[in-house]
Parts: sequence; structure tokens; C-alpha cells
Amino acid sequence: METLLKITELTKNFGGFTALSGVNLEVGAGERLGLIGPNGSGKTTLINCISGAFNQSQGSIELKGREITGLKAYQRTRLGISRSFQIPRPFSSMTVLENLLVPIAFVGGSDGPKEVEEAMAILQQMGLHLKAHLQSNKLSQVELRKMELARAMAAKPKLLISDEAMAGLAGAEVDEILQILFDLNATGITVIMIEHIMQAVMKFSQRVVCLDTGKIICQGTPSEIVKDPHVQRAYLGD
Amino acid sequence: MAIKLVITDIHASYGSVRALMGVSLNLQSGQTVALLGTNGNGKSTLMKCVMGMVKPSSGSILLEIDGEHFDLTKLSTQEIVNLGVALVPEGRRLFPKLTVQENLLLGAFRPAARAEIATNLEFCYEAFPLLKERQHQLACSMSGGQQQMLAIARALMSSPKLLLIDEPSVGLSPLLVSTTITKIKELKEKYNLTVLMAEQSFHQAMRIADYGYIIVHGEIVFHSNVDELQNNQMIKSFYLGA
Amino acid sequence: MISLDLLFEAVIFGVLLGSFYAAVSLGLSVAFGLLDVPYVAHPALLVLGAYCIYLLGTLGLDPIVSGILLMPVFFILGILIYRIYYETFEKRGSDTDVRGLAFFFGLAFIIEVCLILVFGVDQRTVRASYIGSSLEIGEYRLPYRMLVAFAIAITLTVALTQYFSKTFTGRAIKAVGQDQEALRLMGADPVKIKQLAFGIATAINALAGAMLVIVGPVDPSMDRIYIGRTFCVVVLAGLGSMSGTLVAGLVLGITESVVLMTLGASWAPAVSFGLLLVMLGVRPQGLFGR
Amino acid sequence: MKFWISSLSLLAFFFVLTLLGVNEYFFFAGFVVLQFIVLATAWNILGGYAGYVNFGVPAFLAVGAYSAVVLFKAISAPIVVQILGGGVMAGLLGLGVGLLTLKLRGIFFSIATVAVVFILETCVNNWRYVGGATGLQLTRPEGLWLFSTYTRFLFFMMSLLALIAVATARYVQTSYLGRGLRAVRDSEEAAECSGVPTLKLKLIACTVSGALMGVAGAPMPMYLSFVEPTSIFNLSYAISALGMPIIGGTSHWVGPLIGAIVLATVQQVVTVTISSELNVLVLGVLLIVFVIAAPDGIIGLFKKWKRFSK
Repeated sequence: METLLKITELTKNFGGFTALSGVNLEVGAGERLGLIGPNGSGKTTLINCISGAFNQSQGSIELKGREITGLKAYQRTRLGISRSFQIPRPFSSMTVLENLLVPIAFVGGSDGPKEVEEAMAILQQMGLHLKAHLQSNKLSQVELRKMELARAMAAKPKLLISDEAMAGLAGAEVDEILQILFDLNATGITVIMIEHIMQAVMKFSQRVVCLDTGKIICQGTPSEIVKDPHVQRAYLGD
Repeated sequence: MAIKLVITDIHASYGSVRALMGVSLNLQSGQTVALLGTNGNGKSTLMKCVMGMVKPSSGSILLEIDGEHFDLTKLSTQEIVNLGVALVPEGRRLFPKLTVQENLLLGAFRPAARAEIATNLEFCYEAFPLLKERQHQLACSMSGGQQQMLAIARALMSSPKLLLIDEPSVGLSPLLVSTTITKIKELKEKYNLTVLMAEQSFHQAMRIADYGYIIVHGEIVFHSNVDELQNNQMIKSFYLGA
Repeated sequence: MISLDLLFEAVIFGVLLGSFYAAVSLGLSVAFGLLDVPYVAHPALLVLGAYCIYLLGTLGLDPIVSGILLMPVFFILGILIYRIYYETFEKRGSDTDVRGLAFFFGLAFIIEVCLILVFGVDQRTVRASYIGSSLEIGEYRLPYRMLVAFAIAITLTVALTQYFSKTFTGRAIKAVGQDQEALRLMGADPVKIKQLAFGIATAINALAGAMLVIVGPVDPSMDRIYIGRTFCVVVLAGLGSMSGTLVAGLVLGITESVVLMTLGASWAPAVSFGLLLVMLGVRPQGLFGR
Repeated sequence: MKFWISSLSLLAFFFVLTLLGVNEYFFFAGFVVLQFIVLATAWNILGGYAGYVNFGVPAFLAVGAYSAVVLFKAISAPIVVQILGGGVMAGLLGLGVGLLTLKLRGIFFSIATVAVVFILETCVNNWRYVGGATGLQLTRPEGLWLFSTYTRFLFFMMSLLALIAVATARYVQTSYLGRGLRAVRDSEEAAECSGVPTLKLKLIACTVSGALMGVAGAPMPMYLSFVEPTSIFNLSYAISALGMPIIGGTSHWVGPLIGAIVLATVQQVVTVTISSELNVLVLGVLLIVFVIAAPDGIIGLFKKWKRFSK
């Protein structure tokens, strides 16, 4: 599997507090990677550095061999790094369809009738096409999550970061989102999933990385991870 | 001072945080109950329901203090706090730009606690000597562990009858987690506090709990006294979803 | 080169002027500094206070006395204004930025225009024993009216600092802006605490209004220049620090008075706004911002 | 297309009007109403679409006006050159103010724009060449081209500028720019992660909005044949430019247009019949009423009424 994303010696501190220290990680093209770790372990900081919301203190991030540290978030999105937000951030004054036309227009470069079709296709895939013309602040919780993923898809990503898209959803809704992520990955998109719902992460990921207090404490296949003493200590407490 | 908390068949959801589907739990005087499960499963939602910060869609939360009955779902957070229920919230929620002492004094806002402010403050400084040293320092300039101590001390300043603690170990290194839990154990026994604690760290919780409830996807999947919990193999599967 | 003792006199006058600027900004330091309410109508309330003092002055009342008498009235006015703001904006949690600003900006203009319609545009003053005469120290003449303003400013600042650090509601007011939910967990009702804070912020304007009309004649559209001065002081002070407000007021007062003396009166108005722009650009959290 | 047909025919109608023997006062008042259309439309590009509240409208007006005065005094430039000069200079000021949005949001941005007004006013007060605080008399040329009086010519010129302003706002709203700006207003963070160059868009909006305000200010010295700082650096321009879009409705380019026509006409009537102070009071009261009761303005009410009556 050819490397899509390469992170070397990534460190990020806020004032005195070190959120990430010396993280090294490689993500293959088309891979399904799970990222787990207790609250405050640095997961969100890591993806904020990858997506460009934060600038790391040290270390480098390469996308397909090209260093992207200096680029702003919107430039990284155009290069193919897309993310959904843990707490959905819809463009509330716009309809669901218009929400998707923003990334399509600004990444694709135009938003004519062809693009509207493209957006409708993505909504169809998410099961939201019936609500395309509904004001986005009228959506339910799970629909908002789906729109976040749809909006990330509309930016034609090579790497999709799903940040706790299933937190707080009912069992059936979790499976729905899980199936969507599987389908997206099937089209060749690399997916990094951050979740606390262990069954989902273990079912979805080919490889799981466990973070704790800003460092990667272990990585491996789901079955290896479950048995790993570090993970148990991080999750169950020593 | 007899106190009893009876939660029956609570259904609730709170923004994007886990819905509760028929949760029942009860707590006797002087008892310490642990609410266990990885986060995002409804532990904090339940704590918020008890504190009146989230209104459950159905079910009841009855608090009995010295024979008097209160239905907490009908009361505002302020009224519940005035009854003597204190919460150490998830993420501590200190007042960052206020000093340690100002945070502590705010803890004693409720009228009943104002009378005992001197004794409570003296007790907190003795229980957490570090806080006495840094009483004029801003809360935001303290480390995670120190902030956790301050959050617990602030709750104790209201001389609570029932103490709720929501995930004290979040963001703390393993070593700090055990010292925090030891301190809670010490305070609990010394003042026979009734404690309901939500905690991810299973082993830490076992050190101080008398009884435990495992919550997964908003439902209580297992509950028993501590010894039974200790040697039950199913627990690991609930935690790690194996 | 300007002579040294002229500069010294400018600094002394600057201290008196600065303490006055601090006093008129205290209310804003509470409403905007602590509560983050975009209270651009604060200066208009100040001028309204000054005109009420002028009215009571025509009945022969001393400005400071009428200022103190007026405080409870302005306290209730402040609570009323906050109730409207809370019910329309904060409660619905809508994007309060654009509409919240428009609300207070509109309120400021309504007050200004009503004053023009009632009192006309010409300036109004009050008479009091301490206005017009000066204290002679060596060859410096310090006008009593400025000394009175200085005294009121210091007492107001000290009283407020004590209130915020020594009383329960005072501490709650400082806390509500930082974490409203956490304050609820202490057993306080954030809405009542904010309402009380807003009442205090507006009540101060009654006494500060008295100082405004003591220090010099007032006219209805004076509130516009004071938007610059009060916000400059509050931003310079770092949001919500009372003692910082006093120091920031002194910094502004001295700068303005030195500029007044060196470049002349025509450049003075730009000082407060220039300082404000620099502070907003360089250090938005202010000199003492924590 | 419908837009262009109706607006060009309106322009032609205004042109014919200037030829007829209509009372001179109509053109005098008409100029002010058209000027407010330009101002309100320009304000809305930044305030309505991107959500940045600009209180510094008088500063942009003044930069437009005084650039025109300098061009007229230095090289006695014709009015068209004055307007272009005013627009360019005000656009540069807009760019400068736009850089503020890098760090400042909400009330801090608004207060910074108020600061710009007072700082520029102090500078102009001390600038002898343009008349300083006392102001400057300007001799107006006689009638121009086919217009019998200069006021009629200025009236037509301002109607042309109003068309340009509304057309610009319409273009911004319907193009990707408008969509990007609304994304910035709803959630700047999500917009950045959807590929929207948020800073670039904010700078474009500030520059375009500033330039249009400058263009509205440029003809003022000729219109009054006198210019002085206190009248042009007047914050009531800010309350009007802010009030009209909020009353009309900020979500669509028609909003500021309606708000400006309704309110500027009312103001002209009130100023003549009662007093000029009262018209600012009328505006202040209406602004508060609409901000509280009808947040989406007249077009919001119209949409609700249409949905209700269906």
C-alpha cells in the first residue's frame, strides 16, 4: 500500500501544556485507520494539525510526498484533506444542498447545474436527497452528522477524517454511518476514524492506533489492540 | 443525616451526547456508587439529569433527605444545589481568570454553606495543602491534577450531603488519577459522604466504590456489588467491545 | 522644546483627566468587560445622566447629591435594558453579533436625539461651589472641579473593587462571564447575576454623569467621542479588571493631555481612538488582561 | 435579464425626468435617496453577507468626498474622475479595514471602524489644503452636456451609481463569492475546511463595500458646493447605512434597496416638514423595532406572509 500521509516527529504545545509529543504515523492510500485513546489524549489536536486548523510546534506532515505544513486549511482541503466536525457546524442559513455547493464551488471551481447533480448524487448516497431543499438548521442529530460527511465528500477528498461522527447516536444510526464510511472507502478514499464506540472502530479499521497523553502507545490490527496491555491500562485504568 | 437517591426508568437525550434508555439506579446514605463505561455512553447525561441541567423525557429522580422527599426533575439546578447536592463537573469547569481562593469561595455560594465558610475553607486547605500555597494564583495557570483537586475542594465548600463526581480521571496521567481517587476515598470516609461517581477507569473506580453500574449505549447492562464486579469476565467485553 | 514644568503640569492635569476617564468607563468595564455584552449605548447613558443632573441642578441640587439620588433610578433602568436584551437576543441564542450591536447603536441614537429634541443642541452646565475656582500649589493651578472628579473616581474604583472581591454576588458577577454553566452549579442563577451587574453598570453612570457635567459643559452628541474614550480605556485595561480600568484611564488622560499641550486641541480627539486601534491590533487582551 | 431590462428602463426614465420642467427640489431630494441606496447596498455586502458590522461608514464617505476635492482643486478633474478617485481611495481604506478582520470579530471590529472615523476626522480637521475644520467652498460648473442644471446632472449620475451598486451586490450574492461569504458568516471554521479562502473573501467584500461607499461620497462636495468635516464625519450616516439593510432585510440584495427607498424618502419628508433630528429618531426607533420584532426585515415579513397566505 503506497503511503498517502506521512507524519514525522509531530509536537504541539499550548503554553505549558504538551498536547502532542513526537508523533510518527504513516497512512496508506485507501487504508481504513482507527484512532482511539481516552479523552484528552491528543486525538483532536492531531487531526487539527493534519487539517490545518492548528500549526504544529515541531515536526512535518507530508501528503503524497509533498510537505503541507505551511498551507492554510482551505489549501489542504483543495489538496484532498477533508474532515467532519465532532460537533456539527452546518451553514445554518443555507439549505442542505447549498451546504454541499460550498465545497463543490470552492474545491471544484464552479457550481453550475452539473455540480448540483453531483451534490444530489452524494446526498442520495447519504439518504438525504429528500431533504435537499430543507433549511439545514432543521435537521435531526444523525442527519446533521450525515450532512457533515456529505459536505466532506463534496470536496472530493483523498483523505477523509471522521471525528466522532457516531458519538451519541443510537445503535441503528451507528451502523448507518459505519456503512456510509465503508462505501466511501470502497471508492478508494483513505479514512481516518476517531470514535469511542469500540465495536464500530474494531469492525471498521484495518489498523488501529492508540494515543495516550500525546504519544502513540501502540498500533496494530484490531484483534492485537484489544489484547494489548497498554490499551487496557489506558482505557481500564491501571 | 439519612439520604437516599432513587432514579427510575430515565429516558433522556442531550444535544449530541448519548440518549439514556430507561436507566434506573439507587444510592443509600454513606454509600459510594460507581457508574462505569467508556465515554459517550450516557454517564455525563445521567449526572446532568440529576443536577437538573438536562430535563429527562420520562422517568423520575427522587431525593430523600432526613425523611423529606424531593422530585429533582421538577427543580432548577440552583434549587437542587441549595438542597446540598454538589457536582464536580466533567472537565472540571473552574473559573479560569479567578484565583484559587475566589473559586473556593464561589463554591460556598449557597446560603447554608456561607455560615460554615471558615471551617470549610480551613478544611479544604488542610486536605489539599497545595491549594493553600497557591490560593492567590489563577485557576487557569494550574496543572490538570491541581485543577482537579481545586474542583473537588470547590464542591466540598458547599458542605454537600450528596457529592456527584463526573469523570475525575479525564486528562490526568495514570499516576495523578490514583492520587485523586485516594484523596476522594480519604474525604469520603472521613466525612461519610454519599458519592455517585462516573468514571472510565474501571480499576480506579473499584478502589473506592461499594456498588457499580455498567452503562453501555445508554442502558445499564450490568450492576452488582464491587467484589462480584471485580472477577466478572464480561466486564472487559463491555469496555473493549471485543 | 517644551519646557519641563509645562510638561509636568500637563501630566498632573492628565492624572486628573485620566481618573475622570476611568470613572466614566467603569460601567462599561462591568457590562462589556465582564459580561461581554456589546454595550455601545453606555456613553449615551452617561450623557443622559449628565442631563438629568443638569435638570436637578436647576432645582438647586448639588450635582454630586443628585448623582447619588439618581443611582437607584439608573439601576432599575439598567435592569430594564438588560431584560430587553436578554429576552430578544441571549435567550434565543441567535447570532447576537450583528443585531445586538444594532440594538445598542439604535438605543444610543434614540437617547441622543431625544436629548436634542428636549434640550436643544446648545451646551448645558451646572453651578456648584467647587466649579470655577482652583487650588493653588506653587505656581500650579488645579481646578477644584477636576479634584472633585478625581476623588469620586478613586472612591468609585475602590468601592467596586472591594464589592467584586469581598461579596458573594460580586464574585459571582466576575465568574458569570467566564463559565455561566459552572456558576449555575454553585447555586446561582446566571440571568439574575447578569441583571444585577447591568443594573450596577448603569447606576455608576448616574454618578459618572454628574462628573461629566461638573468637569465641563455637556451637549447631546457628546456620547460619540466618549464611545472612543470609554472603549479605549476598557480594552486598554484588559476586559473586566477594575483596577486596570483606573490605570488605563490615567494612561489615556496623560497621553491626551500631553498631546493637547504639544500638538494642540485639534489633535486630542484622535488620541483615544488611535490608542484604541493600536491596542486592538497589538494586544486585544489589554495591558492587564489575564 | 429581467433585472437589466427593468433597471435600464428606470435609468432612461430618470434621464427623461431631468429634461422635463420638474421642480428642482425633486432632484435635490432624489440625489439623497439614491445616495442612501448606494450606501445601504454597499454596507450590506460586508454586514449582511459576511456578518461584519461596519460602523465606520462616514469615514468611507469622507475619503470619497475629500479625494474628489483634492482632484478638483489640484487638477480640476471632471466629476467622473473625482468619483473614480474617491472609489479607489475608499477601496484602499476598505482593504485596510479588511485586514482588521484578520484579528478582530464582532464588537471589536465595529469599535475599530468607529475609531477610523474619528482618526480621519481629526486628520482632515488639521489639513489646511482641503479647508480644515472650517470647510471649503467649491464653485460648481454650469450645466453639463444635456442637463440644464448641475443638480439634475448629479441626480442622474447618482442614479447610475445606484444601478452599479445594486448590480454589484446582485453579482456578489449570486456568484460563488456570495455563497462563500455566507459560509464565512455561518461558520468561519467550517468554511475554511470546505475550501473557502475566508481571508481573501473578507478582503474582497471590505474593498468592494468600501469603494462603493467612497463612490457615494465623491459627488457630495459638488452637490453642496461646500464640504466640511463635521457634517460628513457624522455617525448618523452609519446608523442609516446599518438600519436600512436591517429594516429591509440583509439576506438579499433587494433588502437594502427597499430599506433605503422607504427610509430615505421618509427622512426627506420628515426633515422638510418637522426637523432633521426627528428623522434620525425615526430611524433609531424603526431599527430597534425591526431588530427585535422582525429580524429578517421587510423581505422576511413578505416571505412569511407569502408562505402563510399560500
